Formats: sequence, structure tokens, C-alpha cells
Amino acid sequence: MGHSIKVTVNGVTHEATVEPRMLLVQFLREVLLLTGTHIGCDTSQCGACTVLVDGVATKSCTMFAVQADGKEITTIEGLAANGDLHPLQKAFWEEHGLQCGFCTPGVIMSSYDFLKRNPNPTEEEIRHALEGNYCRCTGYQNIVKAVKKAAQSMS
Amino acid sequence: MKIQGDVVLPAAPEKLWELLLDPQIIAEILPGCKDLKQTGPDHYEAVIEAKIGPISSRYQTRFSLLDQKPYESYRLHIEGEGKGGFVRGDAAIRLIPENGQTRLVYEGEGNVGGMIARIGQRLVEAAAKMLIQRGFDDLRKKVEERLHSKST
Amino acid sequence: MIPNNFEYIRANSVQEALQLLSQKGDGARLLAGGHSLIPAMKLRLNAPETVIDISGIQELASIRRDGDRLHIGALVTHRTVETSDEVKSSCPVLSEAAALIGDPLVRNRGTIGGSLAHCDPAADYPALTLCLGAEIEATGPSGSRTIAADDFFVGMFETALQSGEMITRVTFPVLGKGTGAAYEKFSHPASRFAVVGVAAMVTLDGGGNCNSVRVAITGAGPSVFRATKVEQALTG
Amino acid sequence: MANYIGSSLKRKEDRRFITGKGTYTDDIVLPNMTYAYIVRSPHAHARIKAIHTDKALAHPGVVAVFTGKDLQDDGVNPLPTGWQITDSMIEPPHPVVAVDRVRYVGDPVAVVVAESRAAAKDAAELVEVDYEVLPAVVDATKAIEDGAPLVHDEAPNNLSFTWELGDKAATDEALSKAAHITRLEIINQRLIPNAMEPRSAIGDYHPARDELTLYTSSQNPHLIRLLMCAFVLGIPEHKVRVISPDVGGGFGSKIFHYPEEVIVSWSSRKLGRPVKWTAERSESFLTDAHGRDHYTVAEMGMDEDGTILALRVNTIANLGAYLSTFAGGIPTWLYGTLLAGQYKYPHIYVQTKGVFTHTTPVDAYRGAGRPEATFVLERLMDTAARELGMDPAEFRRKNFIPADAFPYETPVVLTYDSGNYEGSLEKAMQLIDYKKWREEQAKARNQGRLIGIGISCYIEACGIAPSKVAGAIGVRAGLYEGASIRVHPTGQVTVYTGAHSHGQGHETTFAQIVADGLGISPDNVEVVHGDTAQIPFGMGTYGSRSLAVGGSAIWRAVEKIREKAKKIAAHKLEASEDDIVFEDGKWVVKGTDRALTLGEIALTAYVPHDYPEGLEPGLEENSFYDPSNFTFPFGTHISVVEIDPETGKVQILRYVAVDDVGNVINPMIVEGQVHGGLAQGIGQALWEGAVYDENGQLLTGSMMDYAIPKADDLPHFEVDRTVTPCPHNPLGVKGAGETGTIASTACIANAVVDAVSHLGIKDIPMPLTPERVWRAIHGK
Repeated sequence: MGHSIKVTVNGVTHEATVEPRMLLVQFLREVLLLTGTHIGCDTSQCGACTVLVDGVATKSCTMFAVQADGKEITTIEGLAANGDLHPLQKAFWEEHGLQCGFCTPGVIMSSYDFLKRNPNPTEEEIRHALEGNYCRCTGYQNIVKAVKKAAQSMS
Repeated sequence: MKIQGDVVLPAAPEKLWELLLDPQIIAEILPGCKDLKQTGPDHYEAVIEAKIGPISSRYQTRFSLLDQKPYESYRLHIEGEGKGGFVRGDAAIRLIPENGQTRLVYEGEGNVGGMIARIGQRLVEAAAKMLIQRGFDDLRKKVEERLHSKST
Repeated sequence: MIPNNFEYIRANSVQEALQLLSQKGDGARLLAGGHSLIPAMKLRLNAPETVIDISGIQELASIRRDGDRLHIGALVTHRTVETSDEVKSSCPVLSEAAALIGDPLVRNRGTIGGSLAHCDPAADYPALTLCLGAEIEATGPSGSRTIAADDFFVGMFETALQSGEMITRVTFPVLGKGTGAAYEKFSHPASRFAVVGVAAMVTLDGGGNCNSVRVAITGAGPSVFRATKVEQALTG
Repeated sequence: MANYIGSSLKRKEDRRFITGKGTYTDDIVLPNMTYAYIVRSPHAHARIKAIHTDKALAHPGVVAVFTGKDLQDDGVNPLPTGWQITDSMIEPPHPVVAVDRVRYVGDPVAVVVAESRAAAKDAAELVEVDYEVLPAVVDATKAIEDGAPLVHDEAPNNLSFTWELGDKAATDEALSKAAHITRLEIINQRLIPNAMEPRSAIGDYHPARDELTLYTSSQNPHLIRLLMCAFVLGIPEHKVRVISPDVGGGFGSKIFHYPEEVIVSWSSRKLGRPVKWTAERSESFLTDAHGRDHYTVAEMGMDEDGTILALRVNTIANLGAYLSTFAGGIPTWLYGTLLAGQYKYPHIYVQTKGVFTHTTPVDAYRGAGRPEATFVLERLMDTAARELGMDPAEFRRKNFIPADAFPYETPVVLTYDSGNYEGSLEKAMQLIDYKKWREEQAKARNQGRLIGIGISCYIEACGIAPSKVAGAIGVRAGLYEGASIRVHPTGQVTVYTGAHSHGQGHETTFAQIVADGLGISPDNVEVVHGDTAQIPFGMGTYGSRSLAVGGSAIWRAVEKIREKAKKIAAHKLEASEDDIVFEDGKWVVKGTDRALTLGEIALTAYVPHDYPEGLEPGLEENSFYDPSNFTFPFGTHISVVEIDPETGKVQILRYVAVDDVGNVINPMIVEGQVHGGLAQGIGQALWEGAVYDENGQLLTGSMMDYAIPKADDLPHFEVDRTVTPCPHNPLGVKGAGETGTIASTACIANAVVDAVSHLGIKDIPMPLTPERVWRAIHGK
């Protein structure tokens, strides 16, 4: 029943045996204990579980762990290189882009992918880019500001 | 959820009546019906596998044909339970003769509960209509087949 | 959040996927982008015995223009259609429409073949496919066949695909001079599915008259359909 | 010395959240942990004939299966409600797990505990429940009709209480003499809170120590402990520790004592192993207490020149199937008392019927009663102005309580502390350029475009509340707050607060207060919340009370520390106590440069070699602060919307919020609270709404159907402030967490109706979806 998989998460390669039905988010949270990736819904809407799969922002609740075999995953825990916060993390901090923090890792990972493709976005583009990440605390205004600030500091 | 509609069947009510109550026909026109068993006069049990796109659910179903007024009307009551929740339906069925054919008019209430009701809101009503429509299309075909095979 | 258990098999080629499909029968489902299948499985509204993962089949993941035809592999993601220069120049409405599907994260994984095979009554791609008169290539045990979009969408979640077949390619016309197309969608505020979506393609002759018009509507019926009366009214 | 109070300090808590190191309840893994999955009723109303658990028990990995009868037989009591509205209020028992009848879709029926989540869920499918389905009622207005199905046999006509406030006779008389009466029938639709973190709880019982730890995603750990120990399980409170770690939003929905907290605690005691339960989102939709759900008829009478004479409000409030923790208080005391709003008029009468239905229990959701009151009043204000042919701003101005009238006693028992209503209206009108938009609107109408301007002037009573008042209005709890400040020998400080942060930034705001109060950097202040074992006592966070009550408690403890520090400083500096002043963050001998810092004093307190005679060593103080009144934030919000006449879609062109929350400790955080509140209030106006079918099935049971605002739905908000300090708490602060929600729903609804009023449209029911707006415009 179990499948052997080899997944590189935040630069570290893990080998594990997983049931086919285990979702990637469950693998990250329950097997690797990387609990920064959250589960906010069960219909693949809220984006709290967003991680990068081979660099592409992905809802890790809508992918089986077994599908991650051979892939490179980056989670929020892997974003700060050598303890230096990523410009997105800094910007979210400085612009008060989070309140309860639950959606934040997903929002940051989505923004990461987005800024790679669109390094100099308008406010409207940022709002559209975050359509798949729900936040119930901030009203999004400071999230948008933070993404914009991160874009500026990265360019 | 209100269910209503009608279908014209190519036979007079007197010829249709028997077919409508025939368990074998019922088993064939109920979408995804398996293992139909008679549990009493006009009472049946069956497993119904409903497959609508992303949703696939098995229902343990009981149904009854009540208040029968031969050649005129009866009531179909159906209750099923499955993993995705439950379904219940109750429909009054009337047979109206029309130029040697029959207009079958159905009118009733259908309820879906559980996960499907909560998640599939966007689809439930359309899906129910589709399944009912399909059931009656199949019925028309069966009626045609039977009458044809009898006449030959 | 936890699906029922199932057997998982990865198919590395179309051939392999087809063999598995015929071997596993009705209890098997193909997994491409997973954005329709996995949510249903998580809610246990669908419990396939076998999941055949075709997401890694490279041969189905490319876009190619061949004269006045634009071939899009079944596993091309919405994001790729949205951003592809080839699509933008050959059939820009497709890119524009792809950008309206779900949300960016859905578009990152969802595929055109998956969307068409799934045939959700409120999905976006079926409207485009039907409006543009695309052709769907279905491959089964006995080889490939081409199905015109007009024949492909049969009903709610129902297509002309037969058991054992899978979509391998979708072919769109390259929009030439004098032809324009657009897609307008009124999104559901929660799901972002189309409450109603209208795709239209118009070809003008030299004199500025409508030579041909095709209009397809999604979200407003059990399946995508053509608004033939509108088409007739606009032609000429 | 930095002045931290009033500065937009970056939040101390954020480092853990932005690096994925927050610890929410579901992140906690304990050795030997088991997982609970709860079998729930798919029916809104049914009799349980039998429950067959044998197949589930036999499933691999299953540890136990419990039914309601198991809990009942073991002496588990029903869940209590914490607010008695009238002496005759009917409080039917609310079993933790249903025993013989289920009363809403989602009512717990059985509990499967297993070695893994997957095994628990798999086995739950094998629990067979025989139901006899009974007729259900979901609409409160129908539930009180004779012959409606009864939710509880002990509540005839499904009525829990009829509550009233104000002088009915005087109000009736004033209305009968009014030159004009404006009447509205309002449905304030049911909302589903949807905090992003689904609820979660872990019970962890240690048999050898006979101690239970409950981790729960709660806004309210001390109260949960009290309710669960004293009322439900009957176990000693001192043997129970409740920890609410990082909590991912609450908005009210995590105040209440939920069945699952009892289920994991009781199961863990039974099994001697930790038991975790985490809601799936579809469970959250069914079981988190919902909000709002009022049907109201409101009438306001004016004299010829537009002076308001009286207001009469009759509301039917849907309470759901059981009385949740604060259920009764929301549509009564937190609603009726707010109906004076910002206006001076002599007569108000309000009556609320609290009604049971076969739906999820309803309780406080952000704003809790006050958004409903504001909606009634501000929709009436706009409608009345229109009917009188007055500008809505002018009509409001005419009826404002003047700035020199405070403290102001309303006809509905509140005494407003301070206010300047005209000030915030003026500021908002200037910011948005009200006059220009009225001109734009006129121009647009000529072009067939639909532009509307909405005003909402609100008042909020928050910072709940004096305990004495709470007792008088039936709250079965005190509403003070506890705080403790421990100065460590090095001069660093730990603050223990009974308030609980689930996104509000207490760790920063409270650190700012203490930093200024004791002359240290906020970096040297650690704020501990959410743990009953560490914190003396607490009443939790809701009703925008954390800063006004919890912050004041902390300030009182700061003052006590300062007093003791002064004694130590006087001794060390060989001065008289009267000559020691706290200046620039130091204890200074008046008029000299001789001074001690907190660090120096703290070291002395813990190493008291040279120390005042008779003074206790150590530097740690507790305080319990019970306020003398609510605080009364207020403000004016103005929005401009444009409606697409062809689709009915509403676009928000501008949104200006001018709030007055008294003194502000951290402006950045206050603005963030306003933004979030606006999103939720606008969400109610335009998109959100729970829909049940007539059999009690929740049709909006997922994020596929229930529309939570997304980034591209919302406009850029323009947020500003006026400052009218609260006169009765030491910080001069008022609550800031709910203002956005309270004001914005009415603000947007007023704008939408304003946009189409020239078409003869008086009202459109919420949510103002494109379809509803389009139908109103096209008369269909």
C-alpha cells in the first residue's frame, strides 16, 4: 500500500513511505513536522497551504504526497536563507501585512511565485494575484502594501 | 427542492400501468440502480450509485409505490442514505390520456442532505433534474421496446 | 480532508495510461491537475479504487502551432495558456480566458484536458472550445480520433469521451485577419465559477459584414451550449 | 527616552508568524496522541432510534467509540449558557453529544477515537445511526407560529425569551403624534464567521497527577476552564490547565464553550491518552456559532422639521438550536441599548424575541448586536432623510447629541462617556469631498449611470464592562480583567494578561504600555497570554475589551510596580519618597540628576542587602481592573459606489472611515483592525449570507458557496481618526476591534440604495448581490 518517495523540502532530501491518500500538506505537517503550512479549508479554496513545488505556487492540499516524489518543495520555513528574512517576510512585518498569522505563510508563498513573474506589479495586479489566498483579518490592504514594498526592495 | 415535469409515453394508461409498477423496469430506469429487492408489496430496496461528474455516491435506498389508483395515479416515495448524506423524494404521479398516448405528470419534493447538499449547492438542482429527465427518457425507451416486442 | 484509500499508479506515457485504464476499468480515474478530482476525494464524495496519475506525461504538455492550427497538449496548465506567447499571438482570447479560471493557484496546476474532460457546467474552457470550433483529440485503445467541439459536450459533466479514452490534445484555429473573439464572464463571488460566461467569435468580410458568428454560453445550463439564435441574428 | 505609546511599532509577535513558527493548536503533537472524529447529524431534526458502533469499533486503529449516552451515564452535564436575559428565559439542556434527539445538521452524535486521523475518519463512516426524521423549522419568524415543529419540548412556540427595553407607552404616543414615520422591514442575514484557523482542541490527561491540560483555539481560556470544570465535567478547576496558544482569528466564534472541548477532555480522562480534534472547514461551517440573523420591523417618527421624536423596534432573533454561551445577550443588551446611536431623541422602545430553530446556534460575531443596531438605525436615518427631502448628512447633524452634552444618558440605559459626533462627520465629509460626489451623482444620473453615496454614523459600547452592570443585565460572569507584571532581577519584564490575542497584537501593544510605564524598551517586555496556569485570571478577548479593560489592568499593575520602585529608589538614593519622581523612564530625585533605572531597582528588590525596612523583596504585582463604564467609540464612514445597471454589480469607488477610539497606543495596529472590520462588514453588505433550505440543510456549507471577500473584491480603504479620549480609564482608550464591522455594512447598503433611490427603490435586502440589485432596478 505504501509508496516510497524522495522529496527535497527546503533543500533537505527526505525519504519516506506514504499512503497514496496522504496529501502533500499532511506530509509536510505530520511527517516532517513543518507546521508553518496550514490547512484552512477542505475545498481547495483558501490557499493557506500554499507551498512552492518546483518553484510553482501550489495548494499543497490539492496534491498527493506521492506526487511530490522527486520534486523540490519550498515552504515558509525555507524562505529565510541563513536566518536572513526574505524581503517578502520583512515587508509583511513592516507593513503589518498579517494579524492572526494563519493565512500568512500561504500568502507569502503565493506572492513569492507572483513576484518572480511580475517583479513590478500594480496594486490591481497584486489583488488579482492573491485571489486564491483568503485572509479574514487584514482586509488585504496591508498585504497589498507589503507585496508592493517587497517588489520594490527586490528590484 | 420542487420537482415537477411531464413526459409523453407512447401508450394508453391502461397499457402503461403494469409497466410502471414492474420492478424490473423500475430497476432499469432508476439511474445507477443495483440489487433491486422486493421487501413487500410495492416496497423495494436497492443500491443506487449516483455519479455526477466529480461526485460519486452510493445510496442504500428504499422506495415505495403508494396510493395506487390504477390507470390514474400513484405516489412514489424514495429514501436513501449514503456516505455523502441522504436523499429523500416524494412525488405524485398522474397519468393523463392523450390521443391514445399518456402524458405522465410528476410533481413533488426532493431533498438532499449532508455533504452533497452543503458542497454541491451549485449543482444539486440541475443534477436532480438531469437524472429525472434521464429516468423518464429511459422509461419511454423501455415502453417502446416492450410494446414493440409484444406486438411482434 | 482525508480521502478514502486507493491504489496509485503513475503513468509515464499515453500508452501506459491507456493500458492501465482498460485494465482497471470503471473504478479508475485519471489524475491530471487534480483540482476537480482531489477536492471531491477529500470530501469523500468520490472514492476511485485506482488513481492513474498522468500529470507527468511530457508528450502531452506542449503547445505547438502548425499553420493555422494551434495544438495544445491535454496537460498544458491554465497558467501556461495564460502566459504563452504562442497562444497570445495565435489565439489571444484563449490566454485572456485562461487568466479568468479559478484563481492563480488553481491555474498553476489545472490543465486544459482535465477541464474539458470534467465538463463542469460552469467551467470556462468548454465555452471557448465550443465557440472557437476547436477539435478534441481523444485517444483510446484503438487509436486516436478527433471530436468536434460541437459534438463533444454532451451534458452535465458528460462528454463524448468513451470509457477507456483520454483527451490527448485540443486544436484551436489560429484567429486570422478579420476574426475576433472575446470571453466575458460573470463570476460567482465564492467559487469563481461562471454564473454565466459568454464566448463569442466574429469574422467580418471585406465589407465589414459578419460572415460568421459563433457564440457559446457556459454556466447557464446543464452544459455549455451555442446561442444559435444570437448567432443567426448577428450574421450578415 | 522613546515614547512608545502612540507609535506604530512593528509587531513583536510577527517574527514567528512570518517564518512559519507560530504554534496553533493543531500544530501541537503530544506523545501517544489519539485523534477524535465526530459523527454528526445529517438531519436538522430527528429522533435517534439506535446507534450501532460495533463495526466502527472493530476497525483497525480504533481506540474507542463514544455516544451521547456514554457521556451522560458518566455524569457529563449539558453545556451551560452564560447570559440570562429574563427571569423566565427558557434554557433547555444542550447535551455535549446528542442523546435521543438531534436538533441541527452538525449536532454531534458519536465520537470515534483512533490512532490516526485517517483511521478515525474511516471508522466514523461505519457508525450507523437509525434516525426517525422529524419536521424542522429554520426561519425564526415561522418558528414562533402556532403549530411549528418544536425544537425543545420545554419551549412553547420555540420562544426562549421576550425581552424589552424602553418606555413603550411614551414611544407609542410620540409616534402617534409624529408628522412623519419612516418604517423599514429589515432582514439582517445570518453570517458564518470563518476564522481562517478551523477550531481545534487537545485533551491531555495525566492519570498519575490527576491533571488535565486542554489546548483549545479559544479567545477565552479562563472562562472555558470555569464553565467546563464547574458546570459540565464537575472536576476541580485547579487540576485543569487551559492553554490557548496561537489562535488564527476568532471574530467572536472562538469565545464560546464548545462541545468538542468537553469531548477531548472527557475522552482523554477516559483513555489516559491525549485526544486531538481539529475541525475540517465543512465542519466549521456547521458548528462554529453563526452570527446576526434578525428579522426586524423598525419605525422612526419625526416632527415637521426633521427632529426625531421616537423609535420603535421589534426584532425576532434566531438563536439556533441551543443557547450558545453568550447567545441571549447579543440580540438584546448588546443591540437594544445601542439604538440611540449618535442621536438625541427622547423615546425608544425595543422588543426582542429570542427564538429556537433547527439551525446552528447563533452567538456573537464581530460587533455582536451593535452592527445590527447600527444597521437598523442608519438605514432608517438615510430613508427618513430621503422621505423628508433632506440631505442625509444634514438630517444626522440636526439630530446629533452635541459635543457638550457628555456624559450623556440615553433612553436605553447607557451613559455615553465622551464624543464629538459632528467632528467625525465633518472630517469624513471633507476627506471624501462629499459635495463634489453629490454633484457627480447628479451628473451621472443624467447619463444613466448609477452612483450612490452612503453615510453611516455609528456608536459602539465596548470594552465590556463593569461587572456590576454585567450582573444586573444577567451576565453570569464578571467582566473585569486580570494582569500581572513580573519584573525580573535584570529589569526585564514579563506581563501576564487575561486578555487573549488571536491576531490583535497584544504582545506589542501591551509591551508598549509597559515599556513607557517602566522606562524600558518593548524588546525587554514579554507578554504572556492564553495560559490559565501562568495568568492569575482572565475574562478573555471579545467586545473590543482587551486594551480598555486588559490594558488598564496592566497599567494599574504598572502603577503598583512604580509605587514599590519609588520606595526602593528613595531608599537607595537616600531621598524622601515624596522627592522621587518617575521621569524620562527613570526614578529621579526631583531637581537632581540622581536617578535609578528599573534594572537597578529590580536588582535591589531581588538582592535586598541594602533595602527599605519592612518592604517585601521582589518586584511583582497583580491587578484586577473592573471598569466603571463601557467605552463608546464612534465615527462616521462614507462610501461611494457605482452600480452597473446592466448587471447589478456594485463597485466601491471610495471608502472613507473616520473613527474615534480615544487615545491610540499603536496606530498601525488600530488601522489594521479597522481594515479587517471593514472587510467583514462590507462582506455582509455585498456577498456573505448563510442559506438553509426549508429542511435545515445548510446550502452555503463551504467556501465554494459562502463568499468570503477576496483581495480583488475590496477597495483601498481611506482610514483616519479623531481623538476624544475615554475619560474613565487610565489610558484614555476605547475599543477598536469592531468599529469597522459596525459601521460599514450600513454604509455600503445606504450607498447602494442611494444609487437607485431615484428609481423609487426604498430598500434592497442583503447581501446586495448583482442579482438582487439588478432585480430591484428592473422591477423583477
